[in-house]
Amino acid sequence: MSINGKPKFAMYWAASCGGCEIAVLNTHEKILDIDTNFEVVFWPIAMDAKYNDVKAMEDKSILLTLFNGGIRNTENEEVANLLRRKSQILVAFGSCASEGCIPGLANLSSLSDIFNASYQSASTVNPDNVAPKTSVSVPEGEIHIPAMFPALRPLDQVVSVDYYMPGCPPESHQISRVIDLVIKVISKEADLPPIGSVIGAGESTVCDECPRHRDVKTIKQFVRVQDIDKINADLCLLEQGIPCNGPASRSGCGALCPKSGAQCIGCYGPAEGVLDFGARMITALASVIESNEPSEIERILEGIPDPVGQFYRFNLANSLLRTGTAAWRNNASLKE
Amino acid sequence: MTSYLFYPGCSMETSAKAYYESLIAVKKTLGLDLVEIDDWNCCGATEYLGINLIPAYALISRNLALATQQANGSRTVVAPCSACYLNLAKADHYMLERPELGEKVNLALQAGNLFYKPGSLEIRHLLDILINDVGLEEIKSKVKKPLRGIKVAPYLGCMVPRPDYKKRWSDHEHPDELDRLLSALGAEAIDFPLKTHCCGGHMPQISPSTAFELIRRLLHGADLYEADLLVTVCPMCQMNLDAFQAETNRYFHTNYKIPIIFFTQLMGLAFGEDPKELGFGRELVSTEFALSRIGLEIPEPDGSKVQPKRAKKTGLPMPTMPADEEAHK
Amino acid sequence: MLANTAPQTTNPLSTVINPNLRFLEEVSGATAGISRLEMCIQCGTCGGSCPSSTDMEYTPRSIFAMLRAGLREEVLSSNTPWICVSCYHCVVRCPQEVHIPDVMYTLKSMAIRAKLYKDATAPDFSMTFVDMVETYGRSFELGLATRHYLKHFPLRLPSMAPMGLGLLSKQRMEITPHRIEGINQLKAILQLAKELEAIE
Amino acid sequence: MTNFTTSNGNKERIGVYVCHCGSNIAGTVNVEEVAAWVRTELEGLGVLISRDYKFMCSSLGQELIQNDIKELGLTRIVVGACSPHLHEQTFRTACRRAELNPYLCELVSIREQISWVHTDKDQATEKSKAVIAGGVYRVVHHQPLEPLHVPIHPATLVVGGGIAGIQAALELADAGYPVYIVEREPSIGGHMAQFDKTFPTLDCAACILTPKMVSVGSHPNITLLTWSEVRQVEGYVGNFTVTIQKKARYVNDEFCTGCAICQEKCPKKVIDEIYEAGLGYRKAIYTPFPQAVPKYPVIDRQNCIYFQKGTCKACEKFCPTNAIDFTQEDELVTVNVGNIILATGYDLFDARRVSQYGYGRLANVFTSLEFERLSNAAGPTNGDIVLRDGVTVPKTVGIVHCVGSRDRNFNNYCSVICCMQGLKFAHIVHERTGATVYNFYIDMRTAYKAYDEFYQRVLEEGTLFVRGKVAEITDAARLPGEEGKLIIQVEDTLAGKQRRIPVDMVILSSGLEPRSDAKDLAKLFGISCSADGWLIEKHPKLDPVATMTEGIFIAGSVQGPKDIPTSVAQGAAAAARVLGRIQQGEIAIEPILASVDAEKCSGCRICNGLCPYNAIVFHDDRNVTEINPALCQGCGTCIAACPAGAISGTGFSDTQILAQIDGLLLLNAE
Amino acid sequence: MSDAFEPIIIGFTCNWCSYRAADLAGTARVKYPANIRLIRLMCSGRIDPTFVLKAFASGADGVLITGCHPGECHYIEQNYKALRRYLLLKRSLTQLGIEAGRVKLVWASAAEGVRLADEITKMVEQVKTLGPLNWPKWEGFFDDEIHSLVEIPEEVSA
Ligand SMILES: Cc1cc2nc3c(=O)[nH]c(=O)nc-3n(C[C@H](O)[C@H](O)[C@H](O)COP(=O)(O)OP(=O)(O)OC[C@H]3O[C@@H](n4cnc5c(N)ncnc54)[C@H](O)[C@@H]3O)c2cc1C
Ligand SMILES: Cc1cc2nc3c(=O)[nH]c(=O)nc-3n(C[C@H](O)[C@H](O)[C@H](O)COP(=O)(O)OP(=O)(O)OC[C@H]3O[C@@H](n4cnc5c(N)ncnc54)[C@H](O)[C@@H]3O)c2cc1C
Ligand code: SF4
Ligand code: SF4
Ligand code: SF4
Ligand code: SF4
Ligand code: SF4
Ligand code: SF4
Ligand code: SF4
Ligand code: SF4
Repeated sequence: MSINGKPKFAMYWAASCGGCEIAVLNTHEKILDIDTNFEVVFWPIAMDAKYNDVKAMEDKSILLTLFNGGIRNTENEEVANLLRRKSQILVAFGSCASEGCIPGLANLSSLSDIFNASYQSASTVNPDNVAPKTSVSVPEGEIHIPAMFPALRPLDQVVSVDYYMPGCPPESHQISRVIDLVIKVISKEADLPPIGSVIGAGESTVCDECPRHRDVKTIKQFVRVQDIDKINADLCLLEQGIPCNGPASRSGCGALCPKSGAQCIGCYGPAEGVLDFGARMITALASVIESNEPSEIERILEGIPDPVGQFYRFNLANSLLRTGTAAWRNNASLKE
Repeated sequence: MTSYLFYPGCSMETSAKAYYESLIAVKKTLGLDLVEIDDWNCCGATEYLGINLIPAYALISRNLALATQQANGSRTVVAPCSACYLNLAKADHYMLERPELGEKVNLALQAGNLFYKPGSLEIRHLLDILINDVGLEEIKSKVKKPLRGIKVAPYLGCMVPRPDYKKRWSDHEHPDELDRLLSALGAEAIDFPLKTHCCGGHMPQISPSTAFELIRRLLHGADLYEADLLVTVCPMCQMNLDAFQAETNRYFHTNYKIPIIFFTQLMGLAFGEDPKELGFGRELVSTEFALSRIGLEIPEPDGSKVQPKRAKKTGLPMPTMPADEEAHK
Repeated sequence: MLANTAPQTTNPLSTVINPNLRFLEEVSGATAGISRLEMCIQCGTCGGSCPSSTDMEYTPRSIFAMLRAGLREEVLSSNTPWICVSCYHCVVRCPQEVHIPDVMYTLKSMAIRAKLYKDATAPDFSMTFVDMVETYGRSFELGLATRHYLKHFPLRLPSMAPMGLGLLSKQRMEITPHRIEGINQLKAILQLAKELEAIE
Repeated sequence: MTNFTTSNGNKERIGVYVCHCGSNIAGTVNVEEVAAWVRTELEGLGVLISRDYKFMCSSLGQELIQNDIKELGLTRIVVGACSPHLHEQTFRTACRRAELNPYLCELVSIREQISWVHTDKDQATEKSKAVIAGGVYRVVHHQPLEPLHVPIHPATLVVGGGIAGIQAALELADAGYPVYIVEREPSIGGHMAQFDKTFPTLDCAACILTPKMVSVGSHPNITLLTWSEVRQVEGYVGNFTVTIQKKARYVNDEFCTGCAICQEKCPKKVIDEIYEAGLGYRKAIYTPFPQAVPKYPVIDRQNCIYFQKGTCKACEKFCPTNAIDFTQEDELVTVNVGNIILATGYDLFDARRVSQYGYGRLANVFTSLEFERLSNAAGPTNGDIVLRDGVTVPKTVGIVHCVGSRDRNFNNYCSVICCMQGLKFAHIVHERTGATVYNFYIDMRTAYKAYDEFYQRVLEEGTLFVRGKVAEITDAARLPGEEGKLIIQVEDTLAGKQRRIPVDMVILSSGLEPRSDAKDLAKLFGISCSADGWLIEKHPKLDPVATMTEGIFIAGSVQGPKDIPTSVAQGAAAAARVLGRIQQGEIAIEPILASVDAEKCSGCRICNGLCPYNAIVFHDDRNVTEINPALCQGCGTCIAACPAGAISGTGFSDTQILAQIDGLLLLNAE
Repeated sequence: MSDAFEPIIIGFTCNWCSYRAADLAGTARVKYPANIRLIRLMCSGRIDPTFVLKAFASGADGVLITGCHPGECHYIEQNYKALRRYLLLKRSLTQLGIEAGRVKLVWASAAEGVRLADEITKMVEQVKTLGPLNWPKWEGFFDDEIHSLVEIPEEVSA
């Protein structure tokens, strides 16, 4: 155990944007509670630590690990396995670790597409066609760089996860609540929720927290929020034709987006018990389209030019299909 | 000013010059902007279709392809000739209905570096534009010399109201568009039962007896209804009833003298244009007598010319027609 | 197949006994749009509506019955399609939405190919017209009329002269044809179209 | 965020029974192999026993299941046999006998959907394994359910007082049960009341209809609500609450004696578009016809001079009993009924739409209903068949069949009655005027008893038949002898020639069309219309008067074009179906229902507009949605639409279906 | 992969029309390929895109959705909701790379056994030409053996 007897805390950042780490810092003075109550043993963004240090720890010696980011390469996978071994409580922290999030949208493309886009497209200045390799020989010897997987996986598709904390990133007030909870558990004032639970979020959907007025829904037209002249400030956005993901998204954020006039894009993930977030939104929005004419319905659907982006923005990697065909077809052919 | 792509068709330059001239004269007044399709070709009339399918449709579609290139915002092609209108509309319709046809035609068009996407243009007849885009109110407001005193048989012929792929006309058999236009000009439009019957088409060249009979029916009808004048929207109708009237008379030993002119010519008169500018005089059956009726200042007290009410009768009521219902609103 | 084993016969009824039962499909397939020919219920609306059916050897309806019976020669040699004036009365009234005039066009082109028409007036007229169009890109009425009337109605010429003159003097006929600029482009298109038509 | 898993361990004890159905199944499926495979491969899911048997539905087969349930303590049953539509009830009942909840049994079809439609034995056997695996995966998630029992209110509502509605009402009332008739017009009678004679027997319509109308008017069990319309229908089979709008008649029926003085004195003449088919007049205060039931007149507000201009009241002045009451107002009445019969009939096709026939333009073109009135002794001409001028008797008459029917430009279907009706007219014209009569037809449709005999009779009378659909009717004379006539242009298809036949009068046998408001009616009562607009019966052959909505029946020409004999038969049949219900006292309905988990519902209101039965209600105060189980028919649409997954359904839950998918694909999952 | 690819198609039917059509095909002994496996729902309105995705994810090569004809739904108009969902689902599936030919919506009345059989046959043929969907078995998919091969794609470094 630790020198001062404080439980150990770790936080790690795999394939993600870093927003989750900022969110933790954004808890302001709450961050001090972590320092007061925990010994931070591993947190690459905040302290200097080496993988070997962690490897050297005893198994299960870390009490709480907040793991953010999805598993995109061999390094992510290795650290996920390592932290799982060393931690008592492993939390998939934020949307990427829980369900793949934006990095998971890359599962619509094959690796070569991804590399081409990164190193070859007009947005990249790369006159010499430099591209990363898994290994490079330098005078000092061979350097290895982690290899990419054909698709991104959320954390629980690689190791078992104890709790999920959704949000892109999780809202600071929710992080604070979770920290409070863990502290209470340590001091035996509270019990841990059942393994596999979602923590730091609500049980209902964003609509539940959304103050906008709703009527029976019928949709004659979908529009982008930026294409509307004047948004009715009090009326449900969906009823104004703006495809809002609030109805299927887990509550917890306090309906941040619709409150400020933008549609919910679903960063808190699917509501409790929902198997496939995208499917639920597809069925819900399509059901209330006001037309029985195939051609008219198609016309209305033109208002959703990118259905997968609309409905699977955060959860493609955790959806029933988990990828688009591009991601695996390409690699399957490589295999042959 | 809305701009339209204009497909004149071969006869506007020759046999139907009067149509062309009068159209030029009235389009100013109506503020119509007609942009002629560059280097258009013949639509094949009813002849090409009976010889080769793909070439016929390729011939027609070259015009559509040229029109798209020139489109420049406007999607509407206007044709003043019924046969041209129908051929263009039909090519568009069938290439949509049977995509294989569209594909083959486009393959052929490739030989000329052209392409036409079926359904991308709207093909409309000139009369449709005047009634539905310009509008009768607008036309009425431009009338300087109402054509009071002349009885006109509105005559559309076949290919404008039929088959009417886009359901633009009030009826296939008895459309009232031309009647309403004539009334707006102040003329008396008789309820001409043969208004969409056939003028004989190309039959004068193929089976003259057939053609003469069809021409005779129309002349007889117009005569029976005491029309001073037939008014048409189609070069072929005008040609058949005008140029072949004498031959028909000879064939049947009749002596009809019923002039037939284009509706645009009457519009021009009502707008106060000079008859010379309107192509008058090009017809073979003289309009002199008919026109003298308008020339005459008919001294008539206001209101004397009201339509007689349906005779107050002991008989049985007639069913009301949708048009009546409209009038009652 | 029965057809193969059936003995050759000189029986005049042989065409009836051994008809070309795929004829209807053939005609339908060669027609622009979807012909719906097989849907005809023989109601006679077309024949009743047709302004020129009294001059036809068979009414359009009869033609469709004969098509169904596979009487290829009789159909293609009849004057019916040539007498059709394309008035479209039948097609808007037909209760089964059969594309009658378009079928007539198909029959004309098949008759020309099979050289089965009896009277050459109409086919000649069409072909002369098409010739003009293919050469100039526009129709040329004077050339057409002279060529056509000289060949088919020489006797009508005297009585037509005043009309012709009238049209000329009123400048309703051009003495010289108008040729479009893109005539070579048009020719190339039509050439390819003809090849495509031939493939089938 | 875990993926769905199907197995719930070995908690359940499942029995699987595979039927040979003689050789029906066993001929194509290796049933022994299937049963053995299930036993070994699905043991992990709790399959305890798996048997095959010659005839599972036989009493021996059922006993086999019952014994296994009792002896082995089975908790779930899967039977692989014929279609659930055939024997689901059989096996459920067997389970109930063995004291197992019947809904814990799943029947999968390996006959209709495998052995009868496939030929390759290996493929059929593999597929049988798959669908039975689907059944086993699914049955694990079944819940014990109980059917719902609904008591049946003994009263019945009949909407529409034509001959079909009259017949239905009388059957029910005679059996001793209360009936309400709602009729939109001032009198019952429907179309039949307009006719003079009826084919094929040529009975006088009034003679056979009036007595029935009188019985309706005086029947102690019948409440007649004419000049009324249904506005709202709530509730469900056994207990509907119906709100009816009784339009103000402005005549007090307690005082009115039906003496008709008011109608005589009323100065306002109106063309009667309904009863006289536009061919005659009525007054602003009127009963449609002298034998009307009820006998009290109504004032038609739109045409009454007093209502429009403020003065007149002639009727009031002359009424001997002071029955006129200008202060009456529309009234809403509510009735409770157990069943509803819809018998609202048809509309005549509007012949103006076939413009080449000139109806409305050419004076002497008449519609069939106009002709009925013209030939009716009580009609506007007292039965004289004359032209529109009111005096000239026609010398030639043309009767045109199939107007607006059998025509893709209008209605595709055959209107059934119009051939016979055209023949009837030919006979009447011939008999009364001696005129030459032509009938123009495509096919002569005289099916049913004594109909073709009638055709023979009309042939014998000398009517001229021309086989050909009339192309056009015109007054444009072309040939000598045509002037002043109507010319019927037609191809005589038997002669192969076009003909022009000049006549004095044309009668158009217009087709029958669904009522213009049929779709609204269907919506109001929660049933459906075919694409043509006729109300849809439950089964076109075997259940022609029931609908897919429990407790709602249809009768007469509201279901499709029909003659009087069939309309009457349907009226009686609908009444018989209702009587059966009433006598049972209650009805069991499948407990397949949707319900909302209020905890999960966020009140997004996506589902609110989706239920055609208005079973979904939103509670504004609590911001949640609820489903009324009495109204829900269990279609599952709302379940599939709820984005929050807050709605669940019995019988077809998500878990059941997802598990079944896994089962079906089990064989391919390796 | 064997030459004779036999696709598996999951078909959803409604209780009133299309399931009865399937029954009728049986009673009429109409033959169609054994590749289809039907699931009975009460109504096509019960169709949840989740079911379709689940079928694909669990190994189906195609999904057939059936219901009563428009205007003839047993539940009045719920088949239109199926139609709306189908159209949006299909757009989404195409974006995910699942060919449009793998999902199909067919209306079949209880009387249209032959037609349903015909549609099934056509669908099976169509999916055969599309080949197996081969959705990856997620577990083995990330084996070392595979991803060691997935280094930098050729065309990038070239
Ligand atoms: C010209 C003609 C001649 C015919 N001759 C014969 C014949 O000789 N022999 C024969 O067997 N058949 C004949 N028929 C067919 C016959 O008319 C029908 O079979 C019969 O009338 C059908 O009766 P019904 O009760 O179903 O409908 P209808 O007679 O149409 O009665 C329906 C009733 O419902 C009422 N109603 C409608 N909507 C509502 C509503 N929303 N609320 C309340 N009430 C409503 C109507 O006012 C009407 O009273 C003929 C038909 C026509 C058109
Ligand atoms: C070839 C053919 C094909 C048909 N196809 C169709 C179709 O596709 N669709 C359709 O709608 N209709 C069809 N029909 C019509 C259909 O058969 C009848 O409408 C229907 O069967 C009539 O049923 P039913 O009960 O009145 O008479 P039946 O089916 O004749 O039944 C009468 C029963 O009474 C019994 N019986 C007779 N006399 C006595 C007695 N004295 N004592 C005791 N029992 C007795 C008989 O044995 C029999 O079982 C078809 C008819 C034929 C001939
Ligand atoms: S705006 Fe969005 S979150 Fe708010 S009620 Fe509407 S759908 Fe729900
Ligand atoms: S409203 Fe939606 S997108 Fe916005 S923060 Fe909340 S869950 Fe995320
Ligand atoms: S009108 Fe139509 S259905 Fe009638 S005979 Fe002619 S083609 Fe056939
Ligand atoms: S289009 Fe031809 S066949 Fe048809 S009615 Fe006119 S002339 Fe006769
Ligand atoms: S309201 Fe009066 S006048 Fe009229 S029928 Fe009744 S009692 Fe007679
Ligand atoms: S019953 Fe006779 S007239 Fe009426 S639609 Fe049928 S065939 Fe035509
Ligand atoms: S769709 Fe679901 S969450 Fe929305 S109101 Fe209905 S039951 Fe509630
Ligand atoms: S399951 Fe169907 S019937 Fe029941 S409430 Fe939902 S939508 Fe209505």
